[in-house]
Amino acid sequence: MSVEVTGLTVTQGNRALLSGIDLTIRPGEVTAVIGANGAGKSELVLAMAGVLPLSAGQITLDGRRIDGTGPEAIRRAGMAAVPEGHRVLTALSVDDNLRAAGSLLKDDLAGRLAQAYAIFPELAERKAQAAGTLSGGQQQMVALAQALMSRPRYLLIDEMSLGLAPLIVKRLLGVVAELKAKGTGILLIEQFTDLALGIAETAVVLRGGRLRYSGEAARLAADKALLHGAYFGV
Amino acid sequence: MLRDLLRPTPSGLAGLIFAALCFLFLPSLGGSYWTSAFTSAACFAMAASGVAFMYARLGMVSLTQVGLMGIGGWVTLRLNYLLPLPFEANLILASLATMVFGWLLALPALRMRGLYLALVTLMAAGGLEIIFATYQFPNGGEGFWGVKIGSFDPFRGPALAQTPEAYLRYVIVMVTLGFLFIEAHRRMFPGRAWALIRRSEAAAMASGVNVTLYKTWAFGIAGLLAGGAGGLLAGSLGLLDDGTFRSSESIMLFALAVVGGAQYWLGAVIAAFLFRILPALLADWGVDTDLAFIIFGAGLLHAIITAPDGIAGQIMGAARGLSARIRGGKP
Amino acid sequence: MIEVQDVTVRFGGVVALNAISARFTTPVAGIIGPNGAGKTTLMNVVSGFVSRSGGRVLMDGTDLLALAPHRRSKAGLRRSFQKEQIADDLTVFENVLVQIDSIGGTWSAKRDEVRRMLAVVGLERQADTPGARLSGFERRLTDVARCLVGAPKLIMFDEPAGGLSVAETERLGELILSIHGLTGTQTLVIDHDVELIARICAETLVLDFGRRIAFGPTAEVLADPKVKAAYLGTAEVEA
Amino acid sequence: APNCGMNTGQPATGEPIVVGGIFSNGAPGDWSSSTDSAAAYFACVNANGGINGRPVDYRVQDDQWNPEAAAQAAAKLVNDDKAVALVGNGSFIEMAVNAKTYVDQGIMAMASACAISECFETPNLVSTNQGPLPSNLGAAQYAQEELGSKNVACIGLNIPNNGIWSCQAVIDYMKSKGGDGSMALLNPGAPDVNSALLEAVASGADTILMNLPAGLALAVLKAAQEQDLRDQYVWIAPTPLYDLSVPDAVGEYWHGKIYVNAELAPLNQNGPDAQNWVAVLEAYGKPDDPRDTFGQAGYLSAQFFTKAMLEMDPADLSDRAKVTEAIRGIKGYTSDLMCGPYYVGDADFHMPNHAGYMVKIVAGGFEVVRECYEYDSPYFDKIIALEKEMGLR
Amino acid sequence: MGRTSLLNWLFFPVLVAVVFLWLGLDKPFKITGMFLASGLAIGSLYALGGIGMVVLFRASGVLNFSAGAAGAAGAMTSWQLVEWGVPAPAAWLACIAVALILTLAYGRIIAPMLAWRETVVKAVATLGFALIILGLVSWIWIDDPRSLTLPTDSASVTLMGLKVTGTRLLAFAATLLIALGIWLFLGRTQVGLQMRAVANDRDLSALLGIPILKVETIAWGIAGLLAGFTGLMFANLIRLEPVIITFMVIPSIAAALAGRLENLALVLIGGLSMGVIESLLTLSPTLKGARPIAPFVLAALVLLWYQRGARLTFGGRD
Ligand SMILES: Nc1ncnc2c1ncn2[C@@H]1O[C@H](COP(=O)(O)OP(=O)(O)OP(=O)(O)O)[C@@H](O)[C@H]1O
Ligand SMILES: Nc1ncnc2c1ncn2[C@@H]1O[C@H](COP(=O)(O)OP(=O)(O)OP(=O)(O)O)[C@@H](O)[C@H]1O
Ligand SMILES: [Mg+2]
Ligand SMILES: [Mg+2]
Repeated sequence: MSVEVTGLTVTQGNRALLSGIDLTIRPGEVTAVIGANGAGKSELVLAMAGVLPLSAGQITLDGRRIDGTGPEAIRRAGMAAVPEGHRVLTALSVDDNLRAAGSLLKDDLAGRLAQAYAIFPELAERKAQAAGTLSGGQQQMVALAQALMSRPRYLLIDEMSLGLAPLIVKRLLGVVAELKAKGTGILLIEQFTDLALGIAETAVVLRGGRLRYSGEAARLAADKALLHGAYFGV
Repeated sequence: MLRDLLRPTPSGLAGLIFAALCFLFLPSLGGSYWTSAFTSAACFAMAASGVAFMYARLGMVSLTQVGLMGIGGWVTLRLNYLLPLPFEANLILASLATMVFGWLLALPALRMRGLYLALVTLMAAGGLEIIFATYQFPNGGEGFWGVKIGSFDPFRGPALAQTPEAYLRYVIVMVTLGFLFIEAHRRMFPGRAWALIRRSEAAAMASGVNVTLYKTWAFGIAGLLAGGAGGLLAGSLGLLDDGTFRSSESIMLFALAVVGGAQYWLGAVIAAFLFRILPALLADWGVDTDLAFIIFGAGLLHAIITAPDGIAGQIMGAARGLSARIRGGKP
Repeated sequence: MIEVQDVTVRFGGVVALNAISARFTTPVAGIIGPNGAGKTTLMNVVSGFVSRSGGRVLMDGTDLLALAPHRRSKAGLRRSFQKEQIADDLTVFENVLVQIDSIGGTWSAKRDEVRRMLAVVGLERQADTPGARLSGFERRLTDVARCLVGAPKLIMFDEPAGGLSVAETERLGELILSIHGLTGTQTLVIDHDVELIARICAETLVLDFGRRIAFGPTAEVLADPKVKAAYLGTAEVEA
Repeated sequence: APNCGMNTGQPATGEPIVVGGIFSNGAPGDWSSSTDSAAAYFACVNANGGINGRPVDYRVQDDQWNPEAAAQAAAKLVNDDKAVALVGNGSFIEMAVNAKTYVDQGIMAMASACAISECFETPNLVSTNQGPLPSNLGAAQYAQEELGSKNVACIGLNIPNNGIWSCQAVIDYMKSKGGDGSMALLNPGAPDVNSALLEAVASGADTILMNLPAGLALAVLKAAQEQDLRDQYVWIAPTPLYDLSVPDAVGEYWHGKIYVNAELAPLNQNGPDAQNWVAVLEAYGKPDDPRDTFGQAGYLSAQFFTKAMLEMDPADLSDRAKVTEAIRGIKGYTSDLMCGPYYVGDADFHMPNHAGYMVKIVAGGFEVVRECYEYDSPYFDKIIALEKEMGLR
Repeated sequence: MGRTSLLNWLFFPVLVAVVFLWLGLDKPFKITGMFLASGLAIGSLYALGGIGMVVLFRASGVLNFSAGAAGAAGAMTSWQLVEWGVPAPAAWLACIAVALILTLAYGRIIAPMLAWRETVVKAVATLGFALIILGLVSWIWIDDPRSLTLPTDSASVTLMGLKVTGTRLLAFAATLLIALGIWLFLGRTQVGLQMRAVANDRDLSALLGIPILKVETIAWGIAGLLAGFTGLMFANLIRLEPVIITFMVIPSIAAALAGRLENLALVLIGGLSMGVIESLLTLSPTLKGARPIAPFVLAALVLLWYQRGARLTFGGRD
């Protein structure tokens, strides 16, 4: 029971954006992905979510191949992604954004909506507002809430805290902990390295589209030199 | 700054060589039929360069370019019968009048973007189509509309170009000037302002760009080119017919500008080729007009799907790769 | 010196800004607050992208809101956006040059100024690179360089560190701190990276639900219990 | 077997004589039946000894309803292919665009399906069909004389050299007879014909003349049927409604109520030429070549042209100037398809065909209600004067 | 775009009233009434075409220029079948089926390949498809006067001095019902919600797990049904000429713009008003020649009106 990424390679033109990435997301654990700007973290999420085609490698979810099946199928299989850049359905209201994201499951839509609004009470006040007119941070909340609406077993979050106030980030850390406790496997990309390593079991460091470190998060957090070395390649 | 303006680029040089070759050889290529077809294609290349530039530089879509050509043609004809001015003077006045019309069109456009803008211009094209169909083009008659029944008065072509062959050369020179005019803009401050407006109007304003002015300016240039093209077309036939200026033709010209490759001079040339030479070829091969429609529509779809940068983008890409290989560098 | 007086903004029924006043006097000042507090809206009022229903904004005594948006730039106002705004089809050099295109001056003076500011942000070698080929951080730096040219009086950055790594944020912070010494410009920064704000901003305005809840020296503001409750969440922040 | 040209039964093998033809096919409609019939006739001529042994190389071009293409078509035929004459042209715009070219190049165009003023009022064009103006006048005259019409509302296309030109003549005619007239104009692309019909109704007319292509006329009739206006007005139309598919398309409601002017002999008259035309199409045409008035007109133009060529000195057949001269010399050719004699002459205007039949739409076809009659209108004064001068009257 | 203010609703009624007062006041109502009723008839066709446009646009983000051509192909097929003696109801169904098949073919095969392009490019691509259909239709059926009758043609009621046939009433009622039904469908059902999501951002919708293909198939299917029905109505009420039916999409777009490609009720009001004003212009001696211009001028005016006070937004998607 896990998501296994093996030898994942993504090329665009004749440039490799990602090459030979191996990683695992286990239920109830957080895998942090760390790397400088342009290291390929966002590409990794998009590739796993089925948006970017793989040129080599494979992804399995609980033993089933999911690469090449397309974003909707991957979402249905139980893996949800929050892409970078707070993307929302701009012309739809906040409520419709969540309902659209929740239409995947048949049961208990009301319950799931209530849950999302409980995590982000800021959104509950703006149910009818068009998502495109929300503030940047509010849109990020919608994006996260959308991912939660389908009760995924695996969750990929790109730049979780981007544009969010510290208070919300703290609240989100609580939510992540709760999801972990319920057995959700999470892949977390986070600009605040310490924060990410703080809640992660495993960590991988990317540089130039390659894996530079893969192992325990705690070790990376403790050994600044190791982190620095993997991060900048010195 | 001047150096920047005159800086030769491979694509630019290729364009000038192409224009020179056209000037030298096109009129003697295939007799009267092709001379006539090339002349109208060249006029449409000029108009296509106007839509293409608005689309590539500002991301604005004009679906009324052929309608604007009609205005240029109308004014050219009107002046021809009204005043004893030389053709060139009429052409310039017609271009300027069309530019003013382009500005008027820009008024609603200033606040609209994307599809809405495109559709407002389509409405203008629809309106112009009706106006042209109702009031026709001047042919030497009395009154404001200047329409005479039964026969028409002679049209004064340019003194420099009295034969169809000379007129084709004349048009090629004019079209080249039009292309250079756009390129000069692109290389100077309007080009930079437009690029930023395309990215985001708010960012452009924050950078001190007068968005209103530059958008209006772009519409004016597109109008100017369309007006010139319409005037030249009027000059080639000596009269115009409303059938040329339907709104569907404006949509088609935009579609072909995309198919040709809006960012490149070659794109406008390809658009004009597809718009006027291809149908002439099909007709010459005896293909039924209905079948030609089908071939044309299928080709249009195919090109839009397979060549996102347009056919010119593919050609230019291939040319770059080739020249890199010849120079022995990496592709 | 920039002064905001009683600025109010409404979107339909929502009051996004409620009579905000503040007088920023330090070289670098911060604006923080929860999501949707109205920070971006405040900057949008100053730049002219949102019309206010009341209030004034003075920059060195000139009433900014009386000017058309693009004229404010000529008066010395600069800003960056939550998402960087680099034209993909212009080079780095051209992306910066746009800013001073429409003001007077000789070509060579403009060119030298753009080069100088590109050197300041560390992009002099990429001057001829098209925008499309820049990394996220380089795009951000180009945005900064654009704000620096043309002797600006006030620069506003909206979440400039969003998406930057810790090291990059540090470098950006340094760059922002150096602006005043370089051109005498005042800078306003919105960011959720409290560490960054604490490090570079001498004074900070805190908004919540469109209201000003605190304003003053950054350390004091961050220690304010109201700010802790509304923004930081409970206690301990490494200010 | 059809009767064509020299009737030798031997194929012509000499040097071909290039003859051109321009038709319109494309978005608004297909006007190729005249060139189709002309092509069939020339094929028949070529199989029967050609023109003194020389076959006619008949080349047609489609102007696609596009003025530039029309100019290109003429440029190709006249300049590149060096045609000696154009025969059978059927178009709505070609004549306006090219009238000047024909004068400049000294070539004659013997058109067959012509709808605009240029066909009849310029020096180098002559047409076998009448065009809307005489046909309108013929219909109005019949209505005025036989059906008691006093006030005719002419619903026409809002095109100066078509609708306005031809409706105005009707108004003038009605006024000259002490009646009255008005026109209601329709934009060719406009979907709504109802307003034009209502405008005609509001004008106080007692007769409605549908001076329109058949498709539009059907739309007007349909709108009138909706209003049940059939018995309140006299309904008349020029030749375009004389089409075999019309009686079915208008429906039973209108049978016996619509009077149409036919500018050539009705299809069921079965004179020798009428039969020969059908025979030619059967032997040399394509199976779907239309059997309509314009087809007849195309056949006639080709036949008259062939006749004129056969009368020429065979040595001059490739000389355009001589051919033009021969065409201008055509005088007094007759056919059972046409009421009057066909001629060309040297004038700056040509309208040889200005007499016709009147038919009524009945179930399954048309019934002739008046045989050949000459239209009487001030418009024809100068034409009649010319004919007198030429000794045709 | 935000909610529609009361002023927007009033725009058209006021305009119609102004034109009526200007041109109709000095004439007897017997005449003006006829023009009013005739305008309503043509206006309901504009609205019907416009609604078809808007439905597909809201559900897939594609402005479909080929709707008219598909309808024309359907109408011609229907005529042909009647000629061959097929019972009329089967022929009408065939009309709708042909339009449905053509539209679905485009929506399933071609549209996905263009999904990532700009809205305008997607729109003009459909013109290519329209040309293919139009070419085929005019190649198969030579140009000939034809007409298509429906049993509703013979029933009629009198309205303001004008007889109005059952077909016109049918078109009008169908327009109302379709507008209402689609409004409910998009706003109240889950598939409707998914359609709006896909139209707004296809890629993101895929990421959210929305079954894009299924949703788009339904959207294009509805569009095809509407195109078929509209084609049948146009063929009967305007004329059975493929070119005319094909290019009716352009005034239909004017009607669609009246509702900003979004608000079906405004499309309806706008389309009707355009028809009425166009018809009333017949009463003006100077403007009657150019009266078909009315939809275009009105659409441009209404867009200007809606944009009043609009502010700049950031570039990119619209
Ligand atoms: N469409 C594209 N074409 C070419 N290169 C691209 C494209 N998209 C991304 N890249 C490049 O791929 C590399 C990886 O980008 P990615 O966005 O995954 O980085 P990241 O690690 O997520 O960084 P960030 O912190 O900025 O999000 C970058 O160098 C980027 O410039
Ligand atoms: N057009 C609009 N209609 C309605 N509400 C709006 C509109 N634009 C903005 N708002 C609301 O105004 C408030 C202020 O937004 P603003 O973008 O200024 O927030 P912010 O402080 O910058 O937040 P963030 O830190 O998340 O970027 C938000 O609650 C937002 O939802
Ligand atoms: Mg990233
Ligand atoms: Mg903000």
